[in-house]
Amino acid sequence: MTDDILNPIDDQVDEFKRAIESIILVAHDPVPAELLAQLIEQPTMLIEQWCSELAESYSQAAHGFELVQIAGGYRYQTAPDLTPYVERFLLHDQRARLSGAALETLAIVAYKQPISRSQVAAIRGVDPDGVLRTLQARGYIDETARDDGPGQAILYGTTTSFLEKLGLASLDDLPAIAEFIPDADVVEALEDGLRVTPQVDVAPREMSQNEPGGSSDGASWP
Amino acid sequence: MTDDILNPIDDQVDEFKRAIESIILVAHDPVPAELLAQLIEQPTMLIEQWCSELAESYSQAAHGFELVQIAGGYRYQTAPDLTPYVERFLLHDQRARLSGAALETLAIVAYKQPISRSQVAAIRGVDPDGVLRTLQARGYIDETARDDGPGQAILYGTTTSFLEKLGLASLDDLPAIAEFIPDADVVEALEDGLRVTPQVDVAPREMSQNEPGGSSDGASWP
Amino acid sequence: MAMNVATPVYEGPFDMLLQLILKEQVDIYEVNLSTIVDAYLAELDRMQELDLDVATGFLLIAATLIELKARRLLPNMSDLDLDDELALWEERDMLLARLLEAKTFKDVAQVFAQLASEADRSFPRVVGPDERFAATLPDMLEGTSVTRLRNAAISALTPKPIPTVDLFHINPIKTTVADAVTELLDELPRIGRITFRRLTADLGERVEVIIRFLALLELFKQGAIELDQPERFGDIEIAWSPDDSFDSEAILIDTYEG
Repeated sequence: MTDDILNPIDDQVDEFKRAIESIILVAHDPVPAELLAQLIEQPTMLIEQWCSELAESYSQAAHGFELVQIAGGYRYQTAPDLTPYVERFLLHDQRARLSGAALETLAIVAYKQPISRSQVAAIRGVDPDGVLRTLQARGYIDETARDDGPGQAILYGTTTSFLEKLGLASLDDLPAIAEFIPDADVVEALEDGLRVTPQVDVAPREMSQNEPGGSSDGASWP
Repeated sequence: MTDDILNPIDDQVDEFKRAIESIILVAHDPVPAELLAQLIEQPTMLIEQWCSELAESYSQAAHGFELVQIAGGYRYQTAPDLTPYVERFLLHDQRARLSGAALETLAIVAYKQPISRSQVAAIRGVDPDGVLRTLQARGYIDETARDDGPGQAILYGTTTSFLEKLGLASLDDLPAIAEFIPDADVVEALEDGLRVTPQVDVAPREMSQNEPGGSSDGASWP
Repeated sequence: MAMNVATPVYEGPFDMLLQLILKEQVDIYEVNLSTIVDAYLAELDRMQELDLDVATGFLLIAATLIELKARRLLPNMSDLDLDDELALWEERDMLLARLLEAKTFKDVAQVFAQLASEADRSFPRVVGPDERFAATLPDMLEGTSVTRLRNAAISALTPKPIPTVDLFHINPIKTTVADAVTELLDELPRIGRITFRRLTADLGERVEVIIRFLALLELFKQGAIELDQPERFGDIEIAWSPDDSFDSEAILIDTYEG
């Protein structure tokens, strides 16, 4: 097929194919052949060949997953005929409910957009990657811009679908929170890792939830 | 192996095994056998058998991924020998390394759960609040109960994330604590270090050292 | 997260004691006790919640150590009451058991570290369903009101106090057991007799009271004072009554040098 001199020996080929499998297994997005070539240090052409050999072997073995080439890369996905099982599982999945962490992250993006993942991380104090990915997969947030700075970080914002789900006409309809939250410089000081004393007490959640009709705007606030 | 009447026919078995593969492929967390049994409508025992057959077939075919039983469920993960490739791909490994203090505290909670912070303090001889908070933030321990006593102290236990972190299928897989009881020489060293009885002729130490055989143990004791 | 306040070498007094005995192969006679006792007191002071059980436990261990050491320093133990002797043996056994327990979990921790590093070699797939299933996924926002979102924003954006680096409340330990011994050696000969409650009445800090108590124990073991507690949990009576052999210079050296 290809020039014999270029071909790695069999043992190595086995390892390279296993490496391809491992990388694609953990990847959240389809992995381009060029990236695999770079990581494994083999020609793109060989990578492509190995990937189709792998795909072929999965289909021969009639596995419940397949290796497909999609959106400029390779990924594992479930076989089309098994969709009913997958859907049944997804309806059972605990992750279907919006966790407290996910709600907070969504709220941060909603009120602070456009915002980068590192800014979200600084506010929440934990790595937000998983949650951001889930919110994006659900179509509540999306990458809306790039930071001008050197890293050109991705900036996130909420989507129109988010507004629809919450019954809002526009972002301007989000209830104001500025009055309840310490000044930006205080928040910044916190992000820098300094200890600051909270200047405002947040009303206990139960209280505001019990308020009939959510008389949202600071009835209980001085 | 099992009663033939209970066993589904071969074609169906193939489909069930493919369904198992597809469900585990899309899951975020290890999928318990019971949940698979419920979704696929087959006995848990058969699910477990099929899962081990699948795991076996992957390892036979020397794939770059494996199916493992961990934290009470099944999940796909990369083969351990391929770590360098996966790390190269993921760039920043966000998994946290645990400090010695965190590991010790985790060990105490794992074997003594449910346990209160003051019981942890008593064993480690240090204030455990900071470490407990970190372990809880990382999701390795959680508040699992309240003490019945007057203070109603919070009791901590380990989580499924803890099992995943250590690669254990369940708490039963923890090594028996009896294996860790210190050796006789450690006990002896500690006993010696904490001797109540002085060596005979304590005061001039040079003398007792000169004494042949050092009649050490409790000469003055009945 | 700043949490490891302890020195890099020892993770608290227990660890210090364990390492000294096991690694350095020293016995209580050679161990610098005031360092260990001070480490206990520092740990007590660092506690963010007053926990009587833990405090008492620490105190008991510190006292046992001092008693053990004092006993070893005193050549004339024949005049000691058998009950006292047995009590000391019992306390020592308790301490030994706790050190063994601490050592057990230290060893377990090493196995945990090994298990974790083996488990870390494999990476789990946490990708989730692909976009083909987006429509199947239940709407996570169902039932979420704008008010809930606003409350979540307020809670997320409000700076939280970070309890572990609460520098405003850390009181450095001002006195040590050695200082307290010096003070008492000055005060007690003048006062003669006093109760523990009165002696510590003007001390505001719990730790200072504990230090005084440990200093008294030290003086008692050195034969400088007599202690009496007529009732269980009652007030302790202290009387200055130095033995013939009592040497205030020696005791100072001992408490300092350990």
